[in-house]
Amino acid sequence: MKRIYLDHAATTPVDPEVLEAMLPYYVESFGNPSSIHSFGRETRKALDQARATVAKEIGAAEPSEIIFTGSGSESDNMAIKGVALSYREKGDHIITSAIEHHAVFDTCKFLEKQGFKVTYLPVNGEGLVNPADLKQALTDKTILVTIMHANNEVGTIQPIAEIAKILKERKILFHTDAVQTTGSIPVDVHELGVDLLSLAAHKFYGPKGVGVLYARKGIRLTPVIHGGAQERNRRAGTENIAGIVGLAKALELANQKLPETSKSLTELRDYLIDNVLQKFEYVRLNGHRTRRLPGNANFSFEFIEGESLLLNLDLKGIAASSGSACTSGSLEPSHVLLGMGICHEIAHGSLRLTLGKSTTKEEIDYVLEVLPEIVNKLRAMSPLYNN
Amino acid sequence: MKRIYLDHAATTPVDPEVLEAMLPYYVESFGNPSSIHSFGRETRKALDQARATVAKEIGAAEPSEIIFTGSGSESDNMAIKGVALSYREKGDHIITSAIEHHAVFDTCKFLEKQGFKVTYLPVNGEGLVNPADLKQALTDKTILVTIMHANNEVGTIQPIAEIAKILKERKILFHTDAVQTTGSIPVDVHELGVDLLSLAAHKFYGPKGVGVLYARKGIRLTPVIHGGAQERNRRAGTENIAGIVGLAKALELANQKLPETSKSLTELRDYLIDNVLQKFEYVRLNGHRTRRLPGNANFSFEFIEGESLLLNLDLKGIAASSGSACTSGSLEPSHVLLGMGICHEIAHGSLRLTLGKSTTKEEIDYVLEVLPEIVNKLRAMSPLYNN
Amino acid sequence: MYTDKVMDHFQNPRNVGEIENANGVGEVGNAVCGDIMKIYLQVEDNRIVDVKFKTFGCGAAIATSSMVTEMVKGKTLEEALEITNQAVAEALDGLPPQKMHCSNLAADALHKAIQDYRSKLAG
Ligand SMILES: Cc1ncc(COP(=O)(O)O)c(C=O)c1O
Ligand SMILES: Cc1ncc(COP(=O)(O)O)c(C=O)c1O
Ligand code: FES
Ligand code: FES
Repeated sequence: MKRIYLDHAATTPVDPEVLEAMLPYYVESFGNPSSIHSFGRETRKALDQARATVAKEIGAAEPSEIIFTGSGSESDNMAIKGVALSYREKGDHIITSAIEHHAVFDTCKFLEKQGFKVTYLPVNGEGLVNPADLKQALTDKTILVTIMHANNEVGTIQPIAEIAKILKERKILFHTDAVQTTGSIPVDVHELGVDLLSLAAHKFYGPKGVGVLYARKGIRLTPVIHGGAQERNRRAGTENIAGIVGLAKALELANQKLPETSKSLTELRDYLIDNVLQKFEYVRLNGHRTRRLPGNANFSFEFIEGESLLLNLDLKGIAASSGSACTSGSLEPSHVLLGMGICHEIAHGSLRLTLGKSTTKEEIDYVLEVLPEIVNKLRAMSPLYNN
Repeated sequence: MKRIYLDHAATTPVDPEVLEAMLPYYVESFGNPSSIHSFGRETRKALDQARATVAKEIGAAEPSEIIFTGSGSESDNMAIKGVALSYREKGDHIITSAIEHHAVFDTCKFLEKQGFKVTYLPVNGEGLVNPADLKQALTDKTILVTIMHANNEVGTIQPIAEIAKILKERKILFHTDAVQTTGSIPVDVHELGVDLLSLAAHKFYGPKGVGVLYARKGIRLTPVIHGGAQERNRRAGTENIAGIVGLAKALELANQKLPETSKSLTELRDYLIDNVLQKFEYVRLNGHRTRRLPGNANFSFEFIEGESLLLNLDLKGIAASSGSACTSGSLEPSHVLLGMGICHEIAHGSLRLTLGKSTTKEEIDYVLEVLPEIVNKLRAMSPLYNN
Repeated sequence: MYTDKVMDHFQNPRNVGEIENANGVGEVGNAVCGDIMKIYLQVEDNRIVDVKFKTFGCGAAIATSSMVTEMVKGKTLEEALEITNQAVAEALDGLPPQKMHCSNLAADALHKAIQDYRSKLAG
């Protein structure tokens, strides 16, 4: 059976060109970049180059503002804990949104246990934070605001630049989790106006296990991983050179092709959304109709449960995802959908289809072909469905 | 010029067989193991297998005791901070040694700032911790002891099992940093009697950017990286499948060949040590003569400084390392050598040669051939040398 | 890490050694921090006619010592006193930032040697 991958928000395959760039750094060029001998100088050079590339790609002022980490989650943890612990004498208040990724959300929960105060800003039905709410929430103890660039489930893109303006005036540090946006829509730290930004290679056809935290020059960051002097004393551990080279290469490639990929994905996505909304009764689109990631479509099918939908799609060769509790290992359905005011019942029936650069119209047509059958079958089985 | 790599304690090249095992997990088999569709189940299976392999190789009772991390440093941080934050209500005292790796040392320093009390046990001139000192340092507030299995600079192997016995009686958690020993000497958590153990793939011909923390079942660990439910809620972040598969494969291979590699390395090492001690005046071996890692030789050449020694060796194609301040970017020479009671002047002149599985007798002979010339030249230049 | 010029002076240091009856000797640094430099001067008619050095230290320490001896040979004492650590580093096409403070002491050693010569003269 041909398999159709529509879960690009979860992870992406490594681009063969990226893998090729990484390969020299396993067997042949393997030195520890902290070593002063020729083996070390070789990888040091690769590391410096990768850092310069990433800085340029996201519009950082200096390569030293780029910190390589082990994942998007680590970058988020480092930004939030790093600022919180370093600026505690200035204040103990952090602001975030109700629909952040768990890497931000759970870090905030942890900091609450350590005595920090956290405000979780509400979002509207389309997943948007209201900058006016943020303004109201600010206190003179606020040291950090962390709002994601775009949401991983519903794809809603937040008004980051607008929020940044408010915070710049008040000189409050601003972090954005750009794990979902990097490589998909333009990400430029200068244009966004953020002080800290997280990204992860595996979301844009780079390898898993490597991420970046951008931190504007002059920001103090208590390390999350203490130890050696790597990354200018901000993140200890022998550098994952192959991964870092892969991240830089993947980012370069993604940004090169971004305008055309973004355009064609948006078209395909809209085709999918329009058809689903037309084809089905009792279905809703989650998230904003237009302010959303090019590849993201998220629906709720009433009366059915997400996991059974996924399993049926999988049997037809279609890989998708859900905000359903059962797929996440927790008992609560997605805090994102609940945070957007969607009731439990409907949140349970959500289906996320995320398109990628290899997605074709034929694949979408196949989904549109098999989906009715599956939905009808599950609804026929549902005690909630009385048609 | 032929290059000779004698810095295996810093890092090792990836074994081609290991790389081969990793390759399917970049482009083809790339799913997120948390996804329930077929792409995810594929990598979930690889992840489970790798975990089972690692558990078996280090003698863990259950695969769930294996936590994959992004580096040896992260494993150390997680063990120490994880236990400290989870058991704070039981006590606030931690014991470590004076010659730990910075990933342990700096983590302890950080915890001191957070209000914990840390005892740094002294070591003798050969780098050995005295279990009697440990016994004396224990208080009823001691929640964790962390002593490295073998030191990365001088190779001294600590009496871990003996220490474990003392701690087991008192029910105090015991962590060992086995980053230098795994794959070089037998590492079995059961035989060592430890509760937590750190290791990193790149020290035994696996990839950089992946490590393991072993944590005995039932130990509570506050995460260092908060977020998703990966690694049973102990370490968030999409799993680095290729790296994890590589780690498991590398560990399997290293342990398979361990008895023969260890024997031949020990012979080569002794040949090197005996010849250097015989050939030079004013030279000393740092560390224990026999209780040391098979591949480790560490000398101090009086009257000369480590970096200039390294640079000269590098010009001859030999990659080595030093505990000299200048090579580490700090101003103090190695805290390990100072901690062993070696004076600054002599610590500055240290040279670490670490042999690996590809090291030949010809390579060692070449080192023995060029070393005298270099040492003589530098001594002739030295104001401290009056011969 | 190091420039070609640094590596050249490191590999082929100029003017290594001692001057037996030097009339000016200057020493800076200490073994604790890892750098000791000793400069020997032969001064005639207010002019440095010969200079030699001995150094315990890293690549940067050896290269700066060598470079300073080249820079001062034949110069008057006044001219020699104008040489700064910064000028030595520049003559080597620069040094890594972390080496600027701990190893870039050769001009200090030179100035000390000149002081030593002058105090002996006055003495
Ligand atoms: C004893 C010891 N512990 C911890 C580490 C840290 O490992 P990594 O650099 O992979 O984080 C190393 C190696 O650098 C080591 O030798
Ligand atoms: C918005 C967002 N933030 C953070 C992360 C965490 O990234 P990683 O799993 O690479 O740690 C993800 C993806 O999982 C994400 O979508
Ligand atoms: S519907 Fe069965 S666990 Fe959620
Ligand atoms: S000898 Fe240490 S910096 Fe020069």
